[in-house]
Amino acid sequence: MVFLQLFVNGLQLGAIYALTAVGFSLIFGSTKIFHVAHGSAFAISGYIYWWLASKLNVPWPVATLAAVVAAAAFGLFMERFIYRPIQRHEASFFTVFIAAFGVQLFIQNLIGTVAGRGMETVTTPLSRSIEVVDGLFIAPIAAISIAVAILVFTALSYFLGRTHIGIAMRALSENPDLVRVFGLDPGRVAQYAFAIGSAVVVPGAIFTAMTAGLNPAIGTHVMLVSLAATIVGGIGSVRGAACGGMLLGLAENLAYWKLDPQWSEAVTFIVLFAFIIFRPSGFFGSSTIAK
Amino acid sequence: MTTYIINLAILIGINAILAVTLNFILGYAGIFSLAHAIFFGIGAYTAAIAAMKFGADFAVATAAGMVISGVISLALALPALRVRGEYFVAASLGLQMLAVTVFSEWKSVTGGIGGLIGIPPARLFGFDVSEPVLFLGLTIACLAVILIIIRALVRSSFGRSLKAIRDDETAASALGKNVALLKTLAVMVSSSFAAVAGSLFTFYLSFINVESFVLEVSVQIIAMVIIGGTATLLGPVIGAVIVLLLPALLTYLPYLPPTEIGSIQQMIYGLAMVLLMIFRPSGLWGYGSDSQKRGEP
Amino acid sequence: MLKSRIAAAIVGSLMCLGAAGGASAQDTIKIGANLPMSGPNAELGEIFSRAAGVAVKHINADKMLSKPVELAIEDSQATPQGGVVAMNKLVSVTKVPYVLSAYTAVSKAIAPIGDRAKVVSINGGAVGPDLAELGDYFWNVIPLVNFEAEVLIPFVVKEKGLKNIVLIFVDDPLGEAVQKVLRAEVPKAGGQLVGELQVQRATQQFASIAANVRQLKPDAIYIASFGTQVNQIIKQLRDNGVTQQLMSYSAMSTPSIAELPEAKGAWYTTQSADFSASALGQRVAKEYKEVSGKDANAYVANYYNAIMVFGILAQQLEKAGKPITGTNLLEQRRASPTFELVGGKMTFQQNGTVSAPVQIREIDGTGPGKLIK
Amino acid sequence: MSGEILFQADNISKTFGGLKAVDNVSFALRAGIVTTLVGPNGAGKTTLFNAMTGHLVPDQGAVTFLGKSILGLPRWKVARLGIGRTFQDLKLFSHMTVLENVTTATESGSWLWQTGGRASKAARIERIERALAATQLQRRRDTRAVDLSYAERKFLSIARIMASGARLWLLDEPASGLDRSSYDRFLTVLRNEVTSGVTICIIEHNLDIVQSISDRIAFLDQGKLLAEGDPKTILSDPALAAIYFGERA
Repeated sequence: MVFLQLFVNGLQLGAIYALTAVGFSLIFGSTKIFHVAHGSAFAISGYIYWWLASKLNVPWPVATLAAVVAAAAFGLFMERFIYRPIQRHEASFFTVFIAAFGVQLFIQNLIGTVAGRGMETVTTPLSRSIEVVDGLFIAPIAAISIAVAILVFTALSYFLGRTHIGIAMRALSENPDLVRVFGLDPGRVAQYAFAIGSAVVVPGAIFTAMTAGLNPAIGTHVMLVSLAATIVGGIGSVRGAACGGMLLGLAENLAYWKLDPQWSEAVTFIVLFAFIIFRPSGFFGSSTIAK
Repeated sequence: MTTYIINLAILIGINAILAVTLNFILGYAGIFSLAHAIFFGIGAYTAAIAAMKFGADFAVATAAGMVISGVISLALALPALRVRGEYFVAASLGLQMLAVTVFSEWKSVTGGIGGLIGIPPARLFGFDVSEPVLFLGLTIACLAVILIIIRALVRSSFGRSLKAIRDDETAASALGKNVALLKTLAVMVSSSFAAVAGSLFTFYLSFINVESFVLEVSVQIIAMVIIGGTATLLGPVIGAVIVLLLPALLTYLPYLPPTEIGSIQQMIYGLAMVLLMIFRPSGLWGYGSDSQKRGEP
Repeated sequence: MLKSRIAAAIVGSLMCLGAAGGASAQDTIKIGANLPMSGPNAELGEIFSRAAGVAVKHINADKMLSKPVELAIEDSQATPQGGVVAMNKLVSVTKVPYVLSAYTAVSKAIAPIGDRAKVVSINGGAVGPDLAELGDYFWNVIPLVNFEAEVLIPFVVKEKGLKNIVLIFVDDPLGEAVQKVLRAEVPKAGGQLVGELQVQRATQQFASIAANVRQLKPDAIYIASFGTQVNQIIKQLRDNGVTQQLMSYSAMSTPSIAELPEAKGAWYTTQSADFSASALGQRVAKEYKEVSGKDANAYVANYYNAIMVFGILAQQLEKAGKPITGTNLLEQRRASPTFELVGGKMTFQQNGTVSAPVQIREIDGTGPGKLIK
Repeated sequence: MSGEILFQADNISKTFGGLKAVDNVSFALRAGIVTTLVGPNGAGKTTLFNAMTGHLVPDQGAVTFLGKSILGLPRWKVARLGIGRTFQDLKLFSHMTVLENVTTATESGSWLWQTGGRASKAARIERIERALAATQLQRRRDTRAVDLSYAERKFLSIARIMASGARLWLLDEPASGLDRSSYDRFLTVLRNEVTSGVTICIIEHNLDIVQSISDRIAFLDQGKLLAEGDPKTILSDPALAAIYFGERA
């Protein structure tokens, strides 16, 4: 029964991880930009939602919409005003990395100054779990987050599989020249990637705000996990990132079954390390970058 | 006042060693490690234990740290041989996180988050060098020696081979270069010199705990290298000076609301990073703004 | 040439470091505060510095000293290195005789510096027991956690009859200290420590910890962590079907926990910081609310008291015509170890720790919550 | 004009996901001559090179150099045996100077220093200077490879293989895109090398180049070796010409 409980918890957390990882993976896949400031999009949208929903009591759909807009706007801003200028000089991988990290640092402290440095939660009955079978507690939000995750992924894979721009994005991750064939300039595609990739973190952010709670530093942790999930799933593969996030969420929680709690975080990165050594291409990734 | 400057200078020196050693693999061998703080830590812990348990001399403690760090660095070399680019970055990240867990859980050795307290003052060949001025001298000496060695290495055939691998691994191997061995050697050299910084840090603070060897530290070291300029000898040193001096200077900003001062400093620091990368991506000491693909994974 | 300009800039900035140091005017008495002002632990740093600010205001308003007191705040970022840099600056640039400290790891790192420079560091936030052994110049104005647990456990086990206790503790000196105390106290009180769950500082997900807690079927859960993690533990325990009594030490006295609905009914210990009891207390509580908009809690009392201890000692030194140095402050404290502060009388022991009356409160959503013992 | 057999491939095959890139090819390279691999795009010429230099391991077949099997050896070992190659996309060390590019080619030792002491050092320097002189890159020795002209880059890749002291050169379209004069220079360089005992195998499209340098021609199409022989017979074979110019017979 414990196992089942941990499994359910794992699914819930995994859904959130998957939702954040997918954004990172989408952006990286189609722009080859290692967007370490991805966590900031998460933090920003989470705090926007919290501020609107629990401070100003705005109805949740409006708050959610605002959060989506904020996240997308942040993504576009990064692409347009940070990454593009840097890449004008054939920037090295780490130039981008440091710039993104600088942004992350800025946002984190800005949030701290504006919203305070404590933990903020959006109180909702949804996060209260009910004993469905004896010993097995499930919160409505668990079901909701899993459902939403599935929804987002179906929408996303439709978008990537059917729409013109979506196909272009996939093409871009295969090889940039292909996109010109589509008569699209990579810049546009990149903007879409950033807008959409950043927007999909919103559900994860909101669910986190309702369950674990937000704090200004949350972006870093999110970034680490989505990075790990992306690698485990295979860089550039949305499906992979989703499974990767799920796997990490499950691993982190199932670790409690036999291991002492303090090792659960490490498990994530053991999984990551193992994957890189033994299966660099991840679940679905094409091992182009891996040697 | 002078003591403050001296103390700051010591910290800068220690970080400069870290930046220079990281630059050796990052700038010259194209190995992008997010795990440099691990070897800083291993050096620090080894030196601390050597000094506390066996009353070891600075030189001995440092040597011990270098050896152990060099051996453990094989864990980093392994992924460096299997994968490249973002994959390796992620691998080193994973390693960094694991190391932090080990540092904080292996309490019998590292003292966990409580850390190791009461590390004896540094002695070198029987002389007490814990006096700030003397210790600064020691730090600068270490930095100088490491700079000289790295300069020699970079200009040697070894250095050329590394650069060749950085620029094109396939061509390098087609010219008979044993890429695996070369990379492993590079990582070992870099890691064992990083341990020197760790040893200095230990004797300087006389208290260490895991918080000084976490991911943020690794990132800060990278920042030093990139801001200073990769694959240049002095770039990383400049980077270290700037990265440590900037916050120190910011603390002199007048009229900041006291409760916000920390955040505002951090914001300015973050902003500075971004602007530098936008307007001088090749680093302050790098080759002007000419396009350099070096560092591209 | 850019490179030369960089070099020039660096030299210049070093000089201005020097200048700024030299310029530190002596028409005020400067005392230092080495607190986490940025990063995940900054919420507490904010509380600490504001409380200290109130005390400084009082000292100056009441003309306790010949010159006005000025508080120099440095950011320790709650890390040893940050703390050491800040401490060095306070000691050798700002040249303060007295420094506020917080956080066990930081305190451990800065204590040697204070000891060498004969500068008093006083801690009002960290409660790790090993802070009692950091030398003459390191004082604690907060009762260390062992005092608190020794009061709470008998109350819970004997009076409330909650026999089976589960401990959730963070893997740092504080958590381990609590673990040690509970292992001793719980059986002594006739209870049983049915589970010990260790968590990492970085951990943010506790749903599965909750699952384990439920398995252990305790009567009460003791939470030994600090910062936002305490909030997360409380919320996620409640969210995940843990209905038993929650309890902790003074870390539970942050406003964000007071506002956390899930925390309602939780018990926590703190040295008696009953602001309503004395006129002084009321004055502090009122003015703190003005600057922060929040209700005063135990930490406010601690850091207010920390500054007040300085004020009183410095006053006595001035009367005696002695200069205000760390050494003299230490002497003076040993000469007159008892102070009238927020929360009543407080007496320093020889090792620089205080024994203050400890009280138990229950969180009821209104500031520090209601006093239950 | 047929020296001892230097390199031998015995019915090697390589398939990529169903597609047979090299299909059961056998052929030999004789010392001291220029053998050219010709054939339409996708004939498997480069794949064959990769199989010969250990850049990929054939699914089946044997590869021997000087009578010893080199099958499955890591690239760097193959290279140290004396098989050097150039690449279609040159693969220069872009951020290193011309001199560094050539120098590092002479240094295959993996240690912090090069073994062999003074004598070998002198020999290396001599090789470096010879390579620079032959390719007329002395004046550019301190220029970074990225900053060279196209022709200069081509010559640098030749200088590199020359300095490496390989005795069998596999050149992947080395002359493509060269203007007349530099192309002539290029031919003389090769000729001199051959006379000084180097064996060369070239992938080339341009038929008059093929004509002017080849001693032997191997014709590949769709991974199969259709014919091997002296230039006249091969180039005058109408069937092959037909295939080469794309009208499938």
